[in-house]
Amino acid sequence: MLVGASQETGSVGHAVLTNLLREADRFELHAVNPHKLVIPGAHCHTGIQTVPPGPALAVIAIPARLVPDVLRKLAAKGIGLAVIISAGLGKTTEPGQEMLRVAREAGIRIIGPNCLGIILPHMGINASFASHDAPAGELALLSQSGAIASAMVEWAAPHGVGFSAILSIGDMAQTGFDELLELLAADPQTRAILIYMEGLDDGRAFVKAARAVTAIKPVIVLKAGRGTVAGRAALSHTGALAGSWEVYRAAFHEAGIVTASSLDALFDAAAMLDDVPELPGERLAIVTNGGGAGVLALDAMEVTSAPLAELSDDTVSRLDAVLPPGWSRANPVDIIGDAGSARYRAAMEAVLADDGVDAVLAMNCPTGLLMPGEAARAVADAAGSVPRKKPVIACWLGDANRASSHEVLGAARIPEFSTPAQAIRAFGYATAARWARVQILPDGASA
Amino acid sequence: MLVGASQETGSVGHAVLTNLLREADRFELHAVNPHKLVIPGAHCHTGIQTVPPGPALAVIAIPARLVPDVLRKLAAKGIGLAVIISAGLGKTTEPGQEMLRVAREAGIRIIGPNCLGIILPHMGINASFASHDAPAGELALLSQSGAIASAMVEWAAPHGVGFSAILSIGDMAQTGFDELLELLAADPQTRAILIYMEGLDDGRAFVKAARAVTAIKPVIVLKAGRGTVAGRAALSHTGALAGSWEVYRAAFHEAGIVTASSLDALFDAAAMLDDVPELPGERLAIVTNGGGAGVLALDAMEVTSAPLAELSDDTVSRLDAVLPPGWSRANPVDIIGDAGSARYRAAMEAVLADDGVDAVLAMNCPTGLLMPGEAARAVADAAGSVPRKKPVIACWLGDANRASSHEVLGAARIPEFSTPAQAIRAFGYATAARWARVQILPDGASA
Amino acid sequence: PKTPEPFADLPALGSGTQPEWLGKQILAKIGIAVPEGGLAKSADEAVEIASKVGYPVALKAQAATLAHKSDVGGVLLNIADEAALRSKWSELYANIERAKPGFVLDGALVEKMGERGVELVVGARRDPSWGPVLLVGMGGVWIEALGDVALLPALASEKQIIKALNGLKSAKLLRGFRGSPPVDVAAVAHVAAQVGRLIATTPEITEIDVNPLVAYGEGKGVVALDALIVTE
Amino acid sequence: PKTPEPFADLPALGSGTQPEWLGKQILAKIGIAVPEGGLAKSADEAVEIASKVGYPVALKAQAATLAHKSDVGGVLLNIADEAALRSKWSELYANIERAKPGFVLDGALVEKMGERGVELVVGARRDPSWGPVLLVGMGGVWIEALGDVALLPALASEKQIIKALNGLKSAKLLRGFRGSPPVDVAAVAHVAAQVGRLIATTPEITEIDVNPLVAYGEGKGVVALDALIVTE
Ligand SMILES: CC(C)(COP(=O)(O)OP(=O)(O)OC[C@H]1O[C@@H](n2cnc3c(N)ncnc32)[C@H](O)[C@@H]1OP(=O)(O)O)[C@@H](O)C(=O)NCCC(=O)NCCS
Ligand SMILES: CC(C)(COP(=O)(O)OP(=O)(O)OC[C@H]1O[C@@H](n2cnc3c(N)ncnc32)[C@H](O)[C@@H]1OP(=O)(O)O)[C@@H](O)C(=O)NCCC(=O)NCCS
Ligand SMILES: [Ca+2]
Ligand SMILES: [Ca+2]
Repeated sequence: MLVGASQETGSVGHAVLTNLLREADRFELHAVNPHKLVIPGAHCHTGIQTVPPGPALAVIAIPARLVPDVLRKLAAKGIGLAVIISAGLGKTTEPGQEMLRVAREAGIRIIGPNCLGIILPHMGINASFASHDAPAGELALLSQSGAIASAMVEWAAPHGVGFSAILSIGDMAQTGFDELLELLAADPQTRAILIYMEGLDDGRAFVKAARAVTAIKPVIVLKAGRGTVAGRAALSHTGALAGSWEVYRAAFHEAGIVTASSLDALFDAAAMLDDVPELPGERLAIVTNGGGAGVLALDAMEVTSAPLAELSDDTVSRLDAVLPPGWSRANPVDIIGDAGSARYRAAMEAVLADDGVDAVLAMNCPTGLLMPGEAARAVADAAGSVPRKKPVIACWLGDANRASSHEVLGAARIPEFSTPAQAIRAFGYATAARWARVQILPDGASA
Repeated sequence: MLVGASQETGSVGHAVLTNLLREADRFELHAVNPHKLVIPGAHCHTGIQTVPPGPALAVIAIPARLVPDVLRKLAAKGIGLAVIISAGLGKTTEPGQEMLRVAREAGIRIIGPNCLGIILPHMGINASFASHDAPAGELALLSQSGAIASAMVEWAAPHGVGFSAILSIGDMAQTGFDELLELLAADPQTRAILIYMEGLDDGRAFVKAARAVTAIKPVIVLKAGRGTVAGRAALSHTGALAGSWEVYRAAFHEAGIVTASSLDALFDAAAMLDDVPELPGERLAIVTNGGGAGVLALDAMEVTSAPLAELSDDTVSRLDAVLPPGWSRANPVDIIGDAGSARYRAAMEAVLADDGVDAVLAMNCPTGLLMPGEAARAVADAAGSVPRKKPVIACWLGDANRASSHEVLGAARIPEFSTPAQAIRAFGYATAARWARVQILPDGASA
Repeated sequence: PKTPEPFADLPALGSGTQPEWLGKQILAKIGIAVPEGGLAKSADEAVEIASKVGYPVALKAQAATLAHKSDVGGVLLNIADEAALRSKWSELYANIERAKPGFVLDGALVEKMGERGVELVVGARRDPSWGPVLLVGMGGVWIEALGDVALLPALASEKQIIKALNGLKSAKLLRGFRGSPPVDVAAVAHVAAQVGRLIATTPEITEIDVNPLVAYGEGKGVVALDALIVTE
Repeated sequence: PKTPEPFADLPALGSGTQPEWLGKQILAKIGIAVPEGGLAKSADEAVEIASKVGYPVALKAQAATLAHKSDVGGVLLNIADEAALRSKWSELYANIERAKPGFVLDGALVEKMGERGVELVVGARRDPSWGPVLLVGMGGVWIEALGDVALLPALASEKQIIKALNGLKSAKLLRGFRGSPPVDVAAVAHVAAQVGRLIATTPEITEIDVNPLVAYGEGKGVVALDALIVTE
């Protein structure tokens, strides 16, 4: 049910309505507005009274002062969950306090207020005013900023990344990270969780909830507002720790949560986890048709703790047979700029077969000799030829280049990046998530 | 003239030929191959002998052992510059030494060998086997790796970045960075220079040449192979400094060259310098329709030295008049998620008019309320309404979002980025280039 | 894990900042080594203590409200014998009187001078949002110059604390650097764990600072050279 | 800028690693302060030097091929009087004999003990690709633990060197930290500039290391506690 549905383009109520209508054949959509609307695909009501009992979820996009009264009416209909988009319902405001009181009495769970809404792609529900729809997939996003959630939605589709849930949690008046993390932990459609966080009221509760999740699913957080210089605030005899980045970092570490350093980094982590939620190990082999790209990947590896795989003698001999003489004979494997499909595939297969290799980064530098789509095909075929325990990561340099390989790699669930640093950073997050889980399990001695 | 032109698709000679043919109406193209070829748009020859005197440039893509003899014949035709794509002509090889001898005797300048070729977009010359053409513009690229040059070409077009020259310099058997830097310094079409470097033989000569350039044009370098841990190698009593990243860093600093930390960073710098080769100052104002994006920009600013502009009381009053009550009343200026075109434009104009502001970062988070193209239009109009001394930088979050604004922003020469960290990093490079120049000029006491 | 038992038999604490000597009594009570010595109220008492612990000694002015003692000449080190001690006793009181006319001291702490070692810091705070938090890091001027610290939950295990210490930027210095033996990291971790337990189980304590904590070679332990405890 | 004049009247240098005493003679010649003292070939000579410079003194075994003297007991510090000096002289020779039987020393350097200060390092190398390069950084164990150094062209101006010093990670320590006065950065820069000029104008020198260079408060200068010069 949408309270505040509107047909005025450019209004929030209209944007939410449009998003909800897109797949309204999959559920019953009731649109409430004091004026008599006619909306194909929705049941229109001039008041909540006439909505038949049944809807589990209400989305509210009306002026703040009207929200408490509407909540009261929703309670009468047995609504269990209300997503409140409206702003102006802060904890210190009158309508904000009234809203909480009504919700408490009626047993309604509130998401928001002051949020973008929620998107549950597997159920066809887009109860938000995001400008695009989110593809279905296995990542969940919890965001304290509607703008960042919306940016993530925009970014996802062209990058072949899909979601199980996008939850814009706004002011968190009632439902916070901890509760939603528990929900997502139990959700079988969610394999990894991304968080955009600005601040927490109850740090301990968050850590407790997060520890339970990270033991079974990777959680990556982007914390905004890290300005406070490390340690300084924590050391001053007066300053509370609450706002200091150091204390968040320590908490994330304790909870087994991996920290992304920027939105770019969160995007990279998302692209990786979308296809490779779990790594079997950390020894990375690199296969590249450009030496320079290989060196840049090594430079980027300086900052991850992941070790470069060492190729077995056997693998080196196998590669000797398929590569031109004078190749590097070590990891990174430079298959030389004039490599064609066959050489790509043969080299990838040899490296993937090595027991000392846990994952392979396949890189392609554009040349006028081999279509990047063909290189992608060769890499995807090689990846498909081994049991799918060894993740392959693709770095197709240059955007035009990547776009043309997108379909092949996406279908093979090979995560794609367009620079060495992005690919290595993403791999680093996957290894960090793996470590976080390993660490959180054996040592239960901490609070 | 192309020696080794070929019609066999997938061969280097064919790729170069295809690139050269694209604008062959702008010059006379002679294609040499022992077999009799028929190529519309080119004059075909079975030997160099029949090529009429005149061509200034020869591109060579034939097996290494044949190169010296071809050079000798080119000398007879009065060729001054040979771009040698062929590999296998290293300093220690027989044909490599012979090549140098012939070139020296005949007074031929060699670019390469073992390179991708060169592209001079303003002259319509693409004498390379890159997979795409490079748009004309004002950036020059010197690359020691053909693969990276080629990736840069791919990346450039969709990002609205153009080049005055792309020079893949390969083994640098004869012509090194120093000579080419001097050339580019004098080239009026080049306003900024990008370098991808793997290593140098003569560091001092490079520094000397670079100092002369950086005094007039920004130079940004990406140095690959920075593995050697800082200081360590430099301190050991045995190790030469040559390979150490520390010594390169010191040299770049001395030469007024700005260092990019990754290929991503070089791309960001390129996008910035393409439209804004020079900053009038460093005080940055931020206008955003999403608070979260503003906070992330501030987080990113922690690592640049650029100061956040302080808005004058006047500007704050002007903004009071156009923004909803409760806006931040300080930089970053959060114009709130429901901002329309008019509010964007009014806020941008007010901030641009502030004397305490040197540059403005305009950010747009996607919402279902305002088309990103409209926001771009408003920002471009505001930028156009002030004397073009104050650069505007755009950060349009989400790729779909950015793509839709690309045309408007590109036409207004507003550099575009898709995340706060990218935009701030790019601004940081521009300020660093500005500082490098300021520093290099007054203090002439150094070597 | 469940909160451990509070420490038994701790000295009673007043409200606010505790003087160093009392802070050290509490540390000693929970098994953290402090320099041998005690609080003297007169030069005679000081000489008595010094003759027990042995020269050279340090002399440190004591009062709960006296912050930054060394800035006002309230810390005198390396006192070699009784004569020197008596003269330094007067000097100390004169220094305080000059810097803060009329200020009344509890007395002065007389302590045996310790050996040089690696300086670390261990601290704990009670935070409104995060609860008790433990801090370990490099001490001395480095802690502020480099901010080289790690935060942990107050009830972190000694194993976790060792891991945090090994993750410090200057962890190399703990591993036996340039001929000096590896630092007794286990002893540092034990002190930190005790400090964590102290704040977690003593609700009236809001802050603990052990800075510097001087650490010696493996098996040689650590000594808390200064101690600050703040209560509600 | 053009290369400056070479320094005049430098002592002649043999080939290879130069002993510390000779390195220090050269530093002194180009205006870099070294501890007062000199090379003694016998205990009597040592006593004579010590009585001139004043006790306490340091005693350091000398030979061009003796690297890492302190590892073999070749450095004895804080010697208080003549008796102690004579006994330490024998101890020093015994230490070397034990560690390297049959090894012949040039003698031992007798030097007045200096005051504590902030330890820095100044070095220079001649590199095949880059030519002479100058290095300044924090000294002591920190230089290796943190690698906190900056490289400069050998003929960098003192202004440039000061900027490089201020850009070090631990530059805070140079600015007068926690009550200690700001370090005499100008004096450090002067030493570095002289070292740079020395390598740039003396083709046979391939390497210079001044480590530690001890720096005092502003206007109080610096002293080179150790010096290593290597020639072709
Ligand atoms: C919720 C909000 C968008 C409503 O603003 P608005 O659209 O200007 O308000 P309106 O008064 O036009 O009300 C919205 C619609 O609800 C309808 N409405 C009003 N009261 C209603 C009620 N009790 N039941 C149902 N509908 C009602 C209105 O008629 C209107 O529809 P219409 O335009 O078709 O007539 C606004 O108050 C707000 O909070 N904006 C900020 C949202 C935000 O930024 N959230 C955080 C993002 S991260
Ligand atoms: C230069 C190079 C590409 C040639 O390889 P190739 O195409 O296998 O060699 P070919 O023998 O087929 O010669 C190339 C063409 O030149 C022609 N040719 C040979 N000798 C010639 C001569 N003296 N004059 C003119 N053309 C000649 C050949 O006939 C052939 O054309 P065709 O295929 O139409 O008959 C190869 O030797 C090489 O160096 N490859 C590496 C390039 C590289 O990686 N550079 C660095 C990138 S960053
Ligand atoms: Ca994917
Ligand atoms: Ca552009």
